[in-house]
Amino acid sequence: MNLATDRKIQWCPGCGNFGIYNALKSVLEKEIEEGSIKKENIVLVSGIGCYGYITNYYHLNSFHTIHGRVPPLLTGIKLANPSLIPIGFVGDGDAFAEGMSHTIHIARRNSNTKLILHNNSVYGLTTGQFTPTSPKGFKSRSTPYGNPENPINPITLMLVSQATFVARGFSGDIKHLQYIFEEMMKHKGFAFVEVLQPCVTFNNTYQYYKERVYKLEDTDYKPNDFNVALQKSLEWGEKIPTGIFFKNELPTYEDLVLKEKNLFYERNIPDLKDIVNEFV
Amino acid sequence: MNLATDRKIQWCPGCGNFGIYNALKSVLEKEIEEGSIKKENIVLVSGIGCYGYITNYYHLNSFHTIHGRVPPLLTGIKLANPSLIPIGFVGDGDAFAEGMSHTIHIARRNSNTKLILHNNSVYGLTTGQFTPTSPKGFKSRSTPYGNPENPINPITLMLVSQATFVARGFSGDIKHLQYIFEEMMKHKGFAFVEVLQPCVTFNNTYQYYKERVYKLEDTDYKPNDFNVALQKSLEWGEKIPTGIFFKNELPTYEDLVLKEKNLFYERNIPDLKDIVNEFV
Amino acid sequence: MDFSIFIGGQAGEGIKRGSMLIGKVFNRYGYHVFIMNDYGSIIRGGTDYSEIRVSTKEIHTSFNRFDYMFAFHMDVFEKYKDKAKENCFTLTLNDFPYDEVIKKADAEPFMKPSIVLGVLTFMLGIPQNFVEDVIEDDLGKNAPKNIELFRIGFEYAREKNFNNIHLIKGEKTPKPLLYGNDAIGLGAVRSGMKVYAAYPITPSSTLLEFLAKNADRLGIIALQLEDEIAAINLALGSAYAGVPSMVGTSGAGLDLMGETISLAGAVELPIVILDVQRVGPSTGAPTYTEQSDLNLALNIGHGEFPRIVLAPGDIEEAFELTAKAFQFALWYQTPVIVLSDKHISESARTTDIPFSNNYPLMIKTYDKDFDGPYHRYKITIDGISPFAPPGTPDVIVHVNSTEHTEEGYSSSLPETLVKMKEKRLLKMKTIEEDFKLMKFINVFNEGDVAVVSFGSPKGAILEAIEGFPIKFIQVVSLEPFPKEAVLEEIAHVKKIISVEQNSFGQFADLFERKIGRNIDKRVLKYDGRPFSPWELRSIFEEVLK
Amino acid sequence: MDFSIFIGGQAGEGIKRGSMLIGKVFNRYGYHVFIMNDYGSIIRGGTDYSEIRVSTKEIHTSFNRFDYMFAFHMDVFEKYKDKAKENCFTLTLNDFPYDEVIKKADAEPFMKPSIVLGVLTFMLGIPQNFVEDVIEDDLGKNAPKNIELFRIGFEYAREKNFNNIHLIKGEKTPKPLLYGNDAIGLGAVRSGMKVYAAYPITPSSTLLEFLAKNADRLGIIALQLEDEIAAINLALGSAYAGVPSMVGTSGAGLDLMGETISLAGAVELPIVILDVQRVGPSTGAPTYTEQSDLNLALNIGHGEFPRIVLAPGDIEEAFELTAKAFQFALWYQTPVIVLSDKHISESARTTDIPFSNNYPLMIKTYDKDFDGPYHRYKITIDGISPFAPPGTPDVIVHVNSTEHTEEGYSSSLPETLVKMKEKRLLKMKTIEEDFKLMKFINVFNEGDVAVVSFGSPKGAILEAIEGFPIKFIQVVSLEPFPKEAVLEEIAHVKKIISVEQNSFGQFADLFERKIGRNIDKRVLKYDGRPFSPWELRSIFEEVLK
Ligand SMILES: Cc1ncc(C[n+]2csc(CCOP(=O)(O)OP(=O)(O)O)c2C)c(N)n1
Ligand SMILES: Cc1ncc(C[n+]2csc(CCOP(=O)(O)OP(=O)(O)O)c2C)c(N)n1
Ligand code: SF4
Ligand code: SF4
Ligand SMILES: [Mg+2]
Ligand SMILES: [Mg+2]
Repeated sequence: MNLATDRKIQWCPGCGNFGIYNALKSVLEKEIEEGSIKKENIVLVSGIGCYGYITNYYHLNSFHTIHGRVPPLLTGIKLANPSLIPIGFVGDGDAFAEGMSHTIHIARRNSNTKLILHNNSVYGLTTGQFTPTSPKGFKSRSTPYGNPENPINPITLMLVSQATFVARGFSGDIKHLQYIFEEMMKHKGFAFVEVLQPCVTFNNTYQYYKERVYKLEDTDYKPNDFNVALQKSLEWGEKIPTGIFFKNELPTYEDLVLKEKNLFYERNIPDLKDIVNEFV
Repeated sequence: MNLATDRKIQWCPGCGNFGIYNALKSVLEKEIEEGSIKKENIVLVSGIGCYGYITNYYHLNSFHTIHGRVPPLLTGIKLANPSLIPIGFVGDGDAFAEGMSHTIHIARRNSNTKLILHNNSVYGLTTGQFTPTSPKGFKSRSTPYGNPENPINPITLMLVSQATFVARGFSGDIKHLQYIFEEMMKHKGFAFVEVLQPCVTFNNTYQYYKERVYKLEDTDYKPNDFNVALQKSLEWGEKIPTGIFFKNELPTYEDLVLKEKNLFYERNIPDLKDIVNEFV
Repeated sequence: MDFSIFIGGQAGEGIKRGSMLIGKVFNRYGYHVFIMNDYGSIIRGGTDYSEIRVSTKEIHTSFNRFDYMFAFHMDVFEKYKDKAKENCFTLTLNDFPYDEVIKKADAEPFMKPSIVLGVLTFMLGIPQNFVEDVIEDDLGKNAPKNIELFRIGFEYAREKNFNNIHLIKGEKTPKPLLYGNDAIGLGAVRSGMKVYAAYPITPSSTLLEFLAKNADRLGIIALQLEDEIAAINLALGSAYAGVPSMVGTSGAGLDLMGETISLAGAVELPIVILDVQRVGPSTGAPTYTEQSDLNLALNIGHGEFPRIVLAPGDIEEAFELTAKAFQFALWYQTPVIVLSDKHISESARTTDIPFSNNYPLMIKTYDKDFDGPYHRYKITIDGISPFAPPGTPDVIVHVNSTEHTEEGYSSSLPETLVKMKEKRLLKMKTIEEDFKLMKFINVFNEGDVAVVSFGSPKGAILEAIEGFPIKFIQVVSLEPFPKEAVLEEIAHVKKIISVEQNSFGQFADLFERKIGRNIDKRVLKYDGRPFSPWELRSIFEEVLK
Repeated sequence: MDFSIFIGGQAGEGIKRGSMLIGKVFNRYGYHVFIMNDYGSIIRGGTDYSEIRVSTKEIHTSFNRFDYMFAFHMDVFEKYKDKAKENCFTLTLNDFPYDEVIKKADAEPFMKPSIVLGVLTFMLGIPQNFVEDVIEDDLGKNAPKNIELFRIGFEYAREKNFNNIHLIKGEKTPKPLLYGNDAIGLGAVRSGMKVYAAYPITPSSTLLEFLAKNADRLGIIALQLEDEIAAINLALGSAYAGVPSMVGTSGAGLDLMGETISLAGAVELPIVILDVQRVGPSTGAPTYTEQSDLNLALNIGHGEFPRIVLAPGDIEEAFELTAKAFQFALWYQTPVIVLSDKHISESARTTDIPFSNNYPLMIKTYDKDFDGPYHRYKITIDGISPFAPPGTPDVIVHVNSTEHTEEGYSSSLPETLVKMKEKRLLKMKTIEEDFKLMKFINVFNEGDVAVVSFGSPKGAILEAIEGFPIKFIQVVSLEPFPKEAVLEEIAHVKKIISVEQNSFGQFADLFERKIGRNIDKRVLKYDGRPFSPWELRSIFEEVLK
């Protein structure tokens, strides 16, 4: 099983997107091979950004959509056919600038979908402007004298938005990333994974992260307490935690909304007689 | 000094908007009378919703704008002329559905403006659908069998979005609301005030809140610790805290962006010669 | 027999609900009914009214002159009293203590219309128990209190010796008395819609409510999202997964959907977009009617892609065209916009709706043997590629908003751009040719003056031309424009009058540029209130002179 | 003398920056220069190239056939080698070890163009020290390394005994070599813009970067917001507060601004909206050029309101029209859309820009004695109400997106609706009449065949008609459309050819419906690459036959 397509991958050599691509690729290949998921049921959705071309490189169903609108597409796909497994890719600009609202709303709905954040803290594709996750003071093409805004913390934000699976990985640690993606695939409900992704061209954080990241799994941290997770999420500086911050199973949006309906398979059309009679 | 206009106020009798309107009115009247602010410098901005008509009822500059877009207008006004004091009114639909993204971004920018949330947990003007602050299970016109979504908590969300003044009032307690508005007016930076606002027609929470609200100012709570505030913000149930959750002074967006420029008064037009020469 | 009843009051006084009840009584009593609701964009304190028009013959719109006026407040009466016909019966707060009666009966203000129904029942000599049965049927647990009020009204009228006639039971068999939005919803469901996504906005919200309430029995879901952009993207996700989907909104919301409409056109996915027009620009007058989004519907979304724009002229067409919109969206795999307006969507009418019609959804399905390996954007002779939803074994569906190869991979090579643009042009050509065969116009009456229009003015025009040598050509499909069909119809026509509800004459402009012939007289109305038949009639009379 | 240099490579190899450096050399050496950048929407791995066209006479666009080709990779050379002229000099990776040289010199890949410059300098016989001065001047701290590379190139060419001529110093005095986006920014600043708000999107982002970088010396602010909706609403807030404001975007972003454009029209506030068009629909081909947002610009925003749409045809006009856009926005208090495209905005040209021109911003100011108490929407004879910003003593400014009274209070009374709609119609009439006097067309040459066009094809058309009896009419204002001026110009014309860069013929359609005369031949191009003069020339030749 090789999910790669024949398209030439066009990210800059060394780009953090490769790590994300490869980690997910091997996890999906394994799961398909083992038969735990059917290849045709996976649906990849990406927005616009460097990372967005990722859907060109997997031989899997995909929807390379517009900038910022990945979350509602994911939910729409899942509602239409609950057998499908929608996995979204978003950039930090995509997720927290153009698409901020959707990212929060899909979380609080606990839509049974997965969202992978390629967080390079920069707009890669538009060649290097600051994003909502860029540090204050960050010099970028649109802030040559420094970013005046306070960055958001994706993990904290997703926690208070009630995502039921919240994790962070580092694209420089593919093994750990695979572990996180495996857990993500297992989760029922909305799963959010932030990946710290160096952009070698516009924001090369490789060394920075390498020196700071540690794994929650290497500590006695337990990802089952919201308040603890919330506090943990605020840790950012000399040490940067990666791993699973929080995990919880709750009814999904699709369960609550569909109530056992299967819109894809149940195509019978009501004859409307009853309902029409009520209008007489 | 009476800031009322000759327009007939058209909210339902008993609507919580009256409390907000009156509390702010008396605070502004007092400040204008005392000379601490100039009447012509106040600019009220409201979105679309029942509450939005509020700008018709104050004899003050106003911009009754479209649904969801109050925050960027506020920032635009403040940047253009820092003498102005922009005060925004938003509904819960306005602030957290259509305008979710802007509400978060204005907070993290610490734009030196004020935002008052009329939180009735319902779309009033469109006659009673659920909003992002409606409780799960809430029966509304668009969710006759119950709201499937988990409500957001405006205070928590504004805290993690780094608003520098975060408070909650209850429109049934005008005195306390006046106190909060007075503090809001004093704050330099982004000030967010949630007002619990019963909608007598579609979501009459008057009794509910009356039985539960208490004032942080009556306890030994100190609004100067972010972590404490964050924990406090999660309290919601038998007891509902009102008052000032958090307050902090930090450089504002306008300070950082304008760097002493005054775009309104400095209208000289550069002759461009220098800059053009660089292109030769 | 054709009379109009006015009930006016504030919001909260049950005007809309009450007019429906009264309408139901007349419907079951064998009459045609049309109900128009005039209300403000505030919850209380307004001066709302409904007109319930009742007739032995088929009626198409509200009349806007009244035979009976009931007003729970004097301001609403003052505002509209000049619309009373000469012998209009009036019963206002000045004549009758509505509030006291409600208080005494320990009833709610929104039940006031039942008092009115009592008065009317006496004055028209309708059997009391017939009406009480309707109330019983319609109001469920609220029925007893309303019947009490009904009787008070009835008794009061008897005591006061109000004029009374004996309205005999009409011959019409009762038909569904439907709001336009209900009809749209039913049309969508009838043709297979499974997902409806929206953000509340007047005058489209009642559709969301109707569908949400009936979702389970209709086998659909109807969802409110965080904004219009989320709504249309969710719907597009469902469409991609192979489930027919629709969004509904009004002008401001349509604006916000533009980027995704362009997306749908580019990725070639079916989606139906309902725009219930109201008075613009911007927030404008949200509860009043206008037809000013035509240009927008024809041009929304950047870049170039195929689209279809349909405009129903009445509630019956609202059902049918919505159903057809799904057929077109699926077959042509492109966005279809349905333009309704407040006067269609929030008015109710006794309507013959072809509920039993089938609107089979056909989509060009993928056939491995014939098509070879699956390519989402396979070039075909009609520009339409085979469709397969994700989940199909052995098929990979790459959908792509960037310009793409036939397989759906990103490419901006000049030859890819040209190829895919020409594919979409070809699809447009296919749509145009197909639409020529369908002749999307309705023609009524004959004459050498022609009235041309689209959408909700249809009703008033139909009544206004009665007995005049005027031909009425209603254009139903705005894009593609039924040029040939219109040309044929106007070949022998001497004068053309256009009628539309906006200030620019958007339809007249479209007509002129598509048909190449000038409109002789443009009738424009832009006060937010629907055309009245008599108003139009006198304009037509003038032209005929 | 008119030749074109091709430098191709991957992103990261300094193609764009290097072409600017080379352009600068020729500019200072007394030649006209035009630079066109062709690059993909990926950061690395693409096959980007720039054309630097150099000429003794004024040139208007890229030529798209090359006299010199330098390629750092073979794939980019293979892709474009058929565009080599007959005796084209080529130096590719096969002939020259670009990478090794960089490595050896311990330089960066983005400095490769300096090697090219060395080769060119030798071959054209330009004084070495002249070029080194330019490098020194242009590259600051990077200059030494680049000069080193430059010398390596020079020496290599000498060693290899490359053909060499002696290009004498040209007579033209050096002019600013500006990108279109720079010109737009300077035009905006020249006429008083103080706030620029945007969300990054190709090909408009370079304007944000240019303005952000120079904000302090220009006395402005240039901000990146969370999305296009925030950008335009922020700008509108500033406009309300009395400060001239602008937003810039491309098609997809324009879609998102529709609701606020309608708002600006309704509340009557000045705002300039720049749309730098690229290949649509949807994401399309983001780094390539197209003119497919014309219909959108003319119709975006629901409901009806006055708007102005202007399209510059080259970089000089980009400056001037942006400046004028502010004058119109402020005077008429309504949105003005400037339609640029990638070929204008991201190309550079030695341009005569009237930097010293004044574009005074006039706004109808409020005069208490004359106007009485301040009413934001006062009815006046030209539809334009006096403007006062908040902060004005004794003045209350009520701006309102719902339909409003003259004071700015919400009202949906029929008479208010009619009054305010007619106020805005009157304003449109005023704009139309004023624009008639300004004749927004440019006419070049004479002949009984006319070419009509708008926007960036101007350059290629100008070169293509040289010596032909063809009149070229460039339409500069699309809304209002300069009907009278065009009619006058085509009165004696026998044949009309339209030229535009899209697949629908949007401009041709607009022309036909405004002018009432059919276009005889529509030239459409939609492969994302700009028109070449010779390509158009042979089409025109065909028509003349
Ligand atoms: C509506 C809209 N606005 C702007 C853009 C331009 N755009 C394309 S990619 C991008 C930013 C991408 O940044 P991010 O999401 O962080 O992804 P990255 O490139 O860093 O991987 C932007 C702003 C767009 N495509 N659509
Ligand atoms: C773009 C857009 N979408 C939808 C609407 C319709 N709309 C008007 S008010 C409103 C909801 C108002 O709710 P909220 O903000 O909570 O204010 P409230 O009426 O409860 O005071 C909506 C959805 C609109 N005006 N504009
Ligand atoms: S620009 Fe940055 S994010 Fe984009 S491909 Fe290159 S390294 Fe990766
Ligand atoms: S509907 Fe609710 S929010 Fe609106 S005016 Fe009435 S009580 Fe107030
Ligand atoms: Mg990024
Ligand atoms: Mg609300």
